Amino acid sequence: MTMQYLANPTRFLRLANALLPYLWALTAGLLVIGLYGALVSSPPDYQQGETVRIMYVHVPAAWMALFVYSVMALASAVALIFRHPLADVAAKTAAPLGAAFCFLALATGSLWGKPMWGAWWVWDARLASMFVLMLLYLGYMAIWAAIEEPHRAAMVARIVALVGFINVPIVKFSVDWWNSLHQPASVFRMDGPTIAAPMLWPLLVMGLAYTFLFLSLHLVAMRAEIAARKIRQIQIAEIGER
Amino acid sequence: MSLILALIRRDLMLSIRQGGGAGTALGFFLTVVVLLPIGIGPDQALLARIAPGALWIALLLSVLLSADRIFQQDYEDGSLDIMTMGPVPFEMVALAKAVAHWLSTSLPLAIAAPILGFLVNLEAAAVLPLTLAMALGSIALSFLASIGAAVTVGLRRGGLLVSVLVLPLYVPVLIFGLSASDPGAAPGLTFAALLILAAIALVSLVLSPLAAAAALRAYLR
Amino acid sequence: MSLILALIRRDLMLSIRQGGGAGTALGFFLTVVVLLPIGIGPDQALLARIAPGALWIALLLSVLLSADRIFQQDYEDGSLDIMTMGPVPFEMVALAKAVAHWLSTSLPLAIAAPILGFLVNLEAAAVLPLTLAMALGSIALSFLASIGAAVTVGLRRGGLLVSVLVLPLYVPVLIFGLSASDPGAAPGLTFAALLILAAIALVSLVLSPLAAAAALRAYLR
Amino acid sequence: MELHATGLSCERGGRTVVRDVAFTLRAGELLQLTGPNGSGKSSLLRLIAGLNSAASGKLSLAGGSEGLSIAQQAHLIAHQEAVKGALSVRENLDFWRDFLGGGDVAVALEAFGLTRLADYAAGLLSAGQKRRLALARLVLTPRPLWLLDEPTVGLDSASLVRFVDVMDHHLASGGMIIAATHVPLGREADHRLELAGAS
Amino acid sequence: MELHATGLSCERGGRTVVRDVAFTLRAGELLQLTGPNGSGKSSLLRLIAGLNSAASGKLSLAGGSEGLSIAQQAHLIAHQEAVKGALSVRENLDFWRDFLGGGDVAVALEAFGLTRLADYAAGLLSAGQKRRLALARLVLTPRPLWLLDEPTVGLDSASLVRFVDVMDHHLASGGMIIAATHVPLGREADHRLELAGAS
Ligand code: HEM
Ligand SMILES: Nc1ncnc2c1ncn2[C@@H]1O[C@H](COP(=O)(O)OP(=O)(O)OP(=O)(O)O)[C@@H](O)[C@H]1O
Ligand SMILES: Nc1ncnc2c1ncn2[C@@H]1O[C@H](COP(=O)(O)OP(=O)(O)OP(=O)(O)O)[C@@H](O)[C@H]1O
Ligand SMILES: [Mg+2]
Ligand SMILES: [Mg+2]
Repeated sequence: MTMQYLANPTRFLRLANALLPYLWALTAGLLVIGLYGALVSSPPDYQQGETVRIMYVHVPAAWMALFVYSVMALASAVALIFRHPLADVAAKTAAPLGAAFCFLALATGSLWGKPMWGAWWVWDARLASMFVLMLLYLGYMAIWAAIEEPHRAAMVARIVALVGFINVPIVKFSVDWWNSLHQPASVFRMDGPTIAAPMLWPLLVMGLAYTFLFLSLHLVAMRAEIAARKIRQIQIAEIGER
Repeated sequence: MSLILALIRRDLMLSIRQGGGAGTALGFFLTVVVLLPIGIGPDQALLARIAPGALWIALLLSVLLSADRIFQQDYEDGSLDIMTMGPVPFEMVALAKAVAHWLSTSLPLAIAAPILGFLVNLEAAAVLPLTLAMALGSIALSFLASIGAAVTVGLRRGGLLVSVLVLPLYVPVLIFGLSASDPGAAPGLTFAALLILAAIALVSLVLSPLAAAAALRAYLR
Repeated sequence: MSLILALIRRDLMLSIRQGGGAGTALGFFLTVVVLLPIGIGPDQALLARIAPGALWIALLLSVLLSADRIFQQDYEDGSLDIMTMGPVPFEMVALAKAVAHWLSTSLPLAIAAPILGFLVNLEAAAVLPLTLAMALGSIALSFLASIGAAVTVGLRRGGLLVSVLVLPLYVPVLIFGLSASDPGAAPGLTFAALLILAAIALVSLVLSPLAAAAALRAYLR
Repeated sequence: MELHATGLSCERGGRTVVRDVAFTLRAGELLQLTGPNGSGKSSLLRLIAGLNSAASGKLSLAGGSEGLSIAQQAHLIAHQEAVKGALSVRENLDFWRDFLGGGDVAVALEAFGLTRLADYAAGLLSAGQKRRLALARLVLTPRPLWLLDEPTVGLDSASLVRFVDVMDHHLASGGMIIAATHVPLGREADHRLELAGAS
Repeated sequence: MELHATGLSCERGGRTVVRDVAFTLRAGELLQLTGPNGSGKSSLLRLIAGLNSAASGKLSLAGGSEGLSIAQQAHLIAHQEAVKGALSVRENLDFWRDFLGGGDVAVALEAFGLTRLADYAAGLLSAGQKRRLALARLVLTPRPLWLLDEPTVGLDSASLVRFVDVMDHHLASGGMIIAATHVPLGREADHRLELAGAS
C-alpha cells in the first residue's frame, strides 16, 4: 500500500510543479482580458444598466460551484472504483475551492438581487438548491474534519460526495423545472446562446479564467495535502516506535 | 430471504416494544399539528392554505429525526458487527433495516398525517391525494434517511450533518409530493407527479442500501 | 457551587465535542427554514406573516427533540448513579443539567432563530422583540423539557410520551412568546407578555429540578 | 468505623433478589461477595450505595462523618463505568474530582498506570484501560467505603498488582471494601458472604 | 481445516496496534491470546472477523467451505454483547438463529443454563446471565471458527464448567477457537500468543 501510495504522488508532484507556472500565467492573462471585456468594452444593459457587470463575476462563479462539485463527485467515484489514493486527495482539496466559488455566487447573486428583485434573498428553486449546495460543501468538509481515521473518512466522504451529486442537476435545471424569479439558462442551452455577443465573449473568457484559477489552486492544494499526509505517516511511524 | 424477513420482524418488534420509531415521530407530528394553529393564528383560510405544505414538512422532519435510530443502536451494541458476518451481503441488511423503518415509522405517519390534517383545516378533497402521495413519498423518505443515518452513525456530532445531507435529497420528494397531493391540479399532472415520486422511491430503494452498507462498513472497522 | 459549575462545564464540553445538542437542533432549524418556502410556496407576504409562528414552533420542537439527551447518556453509562452519591442534593444535579441544556442548545437557538428568520422573510422590526422573547422563553423550554426527559429516561418508548407530556406545558410559552415578539403590538402588551414569560421561566426553574430529580431517583433503583 | 447490616432484603422488578442478608464490616476489612449469576450481588451493592431501597432490614454506618449518608461516604464501581468517551482520560477524572469534592488527578492516573494515556480520548481506550479509568476514581477522592462490582474484570496482570496495592493501602488506612467477584481478587478477604439463588 | 496468518498488522486511529502477528491453527486447536491492556487482542480478533482490514500481512483459511469468507465461517463474541434488552432471552436467540441460518434455540438455552430464564426480558438479566446469552450464540448455529474476547468475564463457577464443556465439544468435533483472555480459560490451550505493547 505504502509503495503504490508514494510512487504515484511523486510522479504527480513532478507534473504539478512543471505545469503550475503555465497555469498561473494563463489564469492571469485570461483574467486581464476578461475583466477588460467585462468592465470596459461591453455595453451596460438597456434594462439593468451598470449592475449587469455583476454578471461577469456571478455567472462564472455559479458555473464553477457546479463544476467543482462535479469534479469532486467524479474523483470520489474514481476513488471508490479504482481505490486510487490521489483521487481522494483531489476530491478533498476541491471542496474548499468549490465552497468559495459557491459562496461568491451566492454573495454576488444576493448583491444583484437587491436592485433586480428588490430583495437580498428570495426562496425560489434555484436559490434554495444553491443554498443546499453550499451546505453540502460544508457537510463534506465536516466529514473530513470529524473522522480522524483517514481511511474511514475517505470512504464516508466518497459516499457523501456521490449522494450529494443529485443536487447538481437540481441546481442546473431548477429554473426550467419550476418557474422562478431567476434567469433561465442563456449560454449553455440546447439551441445555442441567446445572449448578445459583446456580453457573451467577456463572460466566456471570465469562465475560462475561473477554470484555470481553479486548476491552479487545486494543484497547489493537492500538493500541500500530499505533503501533509507524508508528514502524518512519518509522525505515526514515530509514535509506533515508542 | 427468510433472513431478511427475520431482520424486518425483529426491527418491527423492537420499534413496538421500545416505541423508538413510530412513537417519537408521531409525538412530534402531533406537536406540530397542535401547535401550528396556535403559532399561525386561528385564520381558517390561511391554515387551510398552508396545511398540505405544513403536513408534508412535518412528515419530512419526523422521518428525518427518527432516522438516526435506524442503525445507531445496532452499531453501539455490536449487533451490526455480527450482521456483517452473516450469510448474506451486508447491503441486504441495510435494505431490510430501511424497510423496517419505513414500515414502523414513515408509513404509519404517512397514513396518520392526512387524518390529523383535519386539525389544521386540511380540505376534505385533499385527504385522499395526500394519503396516496405521502404513502408513495414515504418510501423514498425512509431509504434516503437510511443513507444519512449510515453516513453519520459513528460520528458523535452527526445530527447536523444528517439534516444537511438528507435535505437536498428530500427537496425533490417535497416538490413532487406537493404537486401530487394538490386536489386542484389536473389529473394528468397529479399522475405525472405520482409517477416521478414512484421513480424516486425506486431509485432510492436500489441505491441507498449500497451507499448505507458502504458507509457502515467504514465505521465498523 | 463549584460542583455545579463543574457539571455545567462538563455538559457544555460534551455537547460541543459530540455536537448532540446545538448541532442537531440547528440542522433541524435549517431544515425547517429551507423547506418552509418550498412547502408553503414563495409568496413573500404569506411567508412573512407566518414567519414568527413558524420560528417559534421550530424552536419548541428543536428543544423538545434535544431534551432526551439531558439525562439519557448519563443514565445509561452509570454517571447518574454516581451523581446521586455526591455531596450535594440530587436536585442540584438536575438543575445543573437543565442549565447546561439551556446554555448549549436552547439559548444558541433562540439567538440564531431570528437571524435565520431573514431567510423566511421575517420583517426587520420583528427581529429584536423575537430575540428577546425567545431568549426568555428558552429558559422555560429547557427546564420544562428536563421534566419530560427525566420522567421518560428509563422508558425505551419515551419519545411519544415526552412530547405528550411536555406539549401542554409548552403551549403557554408559545402563546405569550408570540405576543411578546409581535412588533405591531402595544409596548405595554409586549412588556406584560415578557413579564409572564419571565414568571413561567422562574416557576419552571424552581419546580422542574424537584420533579426531575424525583423521577430520576425512581428510575435508578 | 463499622458497617452493620441485618435482615437486608431487596426487590427488583417485583422479585425479591436479595433475601435476609446480614454482615458486620469494620475499619480495615474486606468483605468478598460471591454467588451464582443473578444471586443479587450487584443488587446488594447498589442497595448499600443508596440506589435501591431495602424491602426490609437495616443498614447502618457507625463512626462515619456526621450528616453524611452512607452513599456519600462510599465509592461505587459498577459494571457501567461512568466514563465519557468524548472526554480525554484526564478530563474524565478532572470532572469527577470537581464533582466528588477534591483529590489529585495526577496521583489517580499514576496509581493505575494511566499517566501515559492521560490525553487520549477515553472512547479509544481498550476494555481494560477503560476499566482502570473507572477504578482510578477510588484513589481520586478519599472515601471510607468502597463498593466494587467485579472490579478486576479486564485488568492485565500488571494492573491487577497495582489494584491490589491500592486496596491494601486503603484497608491499611482504615478503609472498608465490599467486593463482588467470581474470580480471585488477588488478596485474602476478611469476610466472605455467599449469596444463594438464581443462576 | 487450517487458519494461517503471517505478518498481520492492523491500524486503529492511525496507530499500528497489532504488529507482525503470525500463527497457524489447525482443526481441534485452541489459541490463547494474552498480553497487556491495549496490546491489541480485541483488535486482532476483529481483524480476523473481517471488521478491521489488515494494514499488511495475510490471513487464509484452508479447508473451509468454498465461497464463504472467513467471517462467514466464524462466530465473534466481543465485549459488546449484541443483546437486545427489549426482547426476551428466547427472542434474542430466535433472531440470531434466523439471521445466521438455522440452529436449535432450545439446545443453545440449555447449554448455558438459560432455559429457566427463556421468557425473561434480556434487559433484566444480571451481568453474567447476559454474558451467557451472548455465548449461547456459539452453540446456536455451528461455525468452525470461534473468536472469543474475554469470554469468561462475569461467569459463575457453574457456567464456567458449562462453557468449558462447550469449548471441548467444539474442539473435539474439529472446530477452532481463538480466545483473548486475562484469566485462565478453564482449559489448556494448544497454542499461546503473547502480544506485546501498551498497558
Ligand atoms: C443569491 C442569488 C442567486 C443565486 C444563488 C444564483 C445562482 C445562479 C446559478 C447557480 C447560476 C448558474 C446556472 C447554470 O449554470 O445554468 C446562475 C446563472 C445566472 N444568474 Fe444567478 N443567482 C442569483 C441571483 C441572480 C440575480 C439577481 C440575477 C440577475 C437578475 C442573476 C442572473 C443570472 C444569469 C444571467 C445567469 C446566467 C444564466 C445562463 O446564462 O445560463 N442571478 N445563477
Ligand atoms: N476505535 C478505536 N480507535 C482508535 N484506537 C483504538 C480504537 N479502539 C482501540 N484502540 C486502541 O487500540 C489499541 C488496542 O486496543 P485493543 O482493544 O485491541 O486492546 P486489547 O488488547 O483488547 O486490550 P484489553 O486487554 O484492555 O481488552 C489500544 O491502544 C486502544 O487505545
Ligand atoms: N432492573 C432490573 N429489574 C428487574 N430485575 C432485575 C433488574 N436487574 C437485575 N434484575 C434481576 O435481579 C437478580 C439479581 O441481579 P444482580 O445483577 O444483582 O445479580 P448478580 O449477583 O450481580 O449476578 P452476576 O454475577 O451475573 O453479576 C437477577 O435475577 C436479575 O434478573
Ligand atoms: Mg453483577
Ligand atoms: Mg480487549
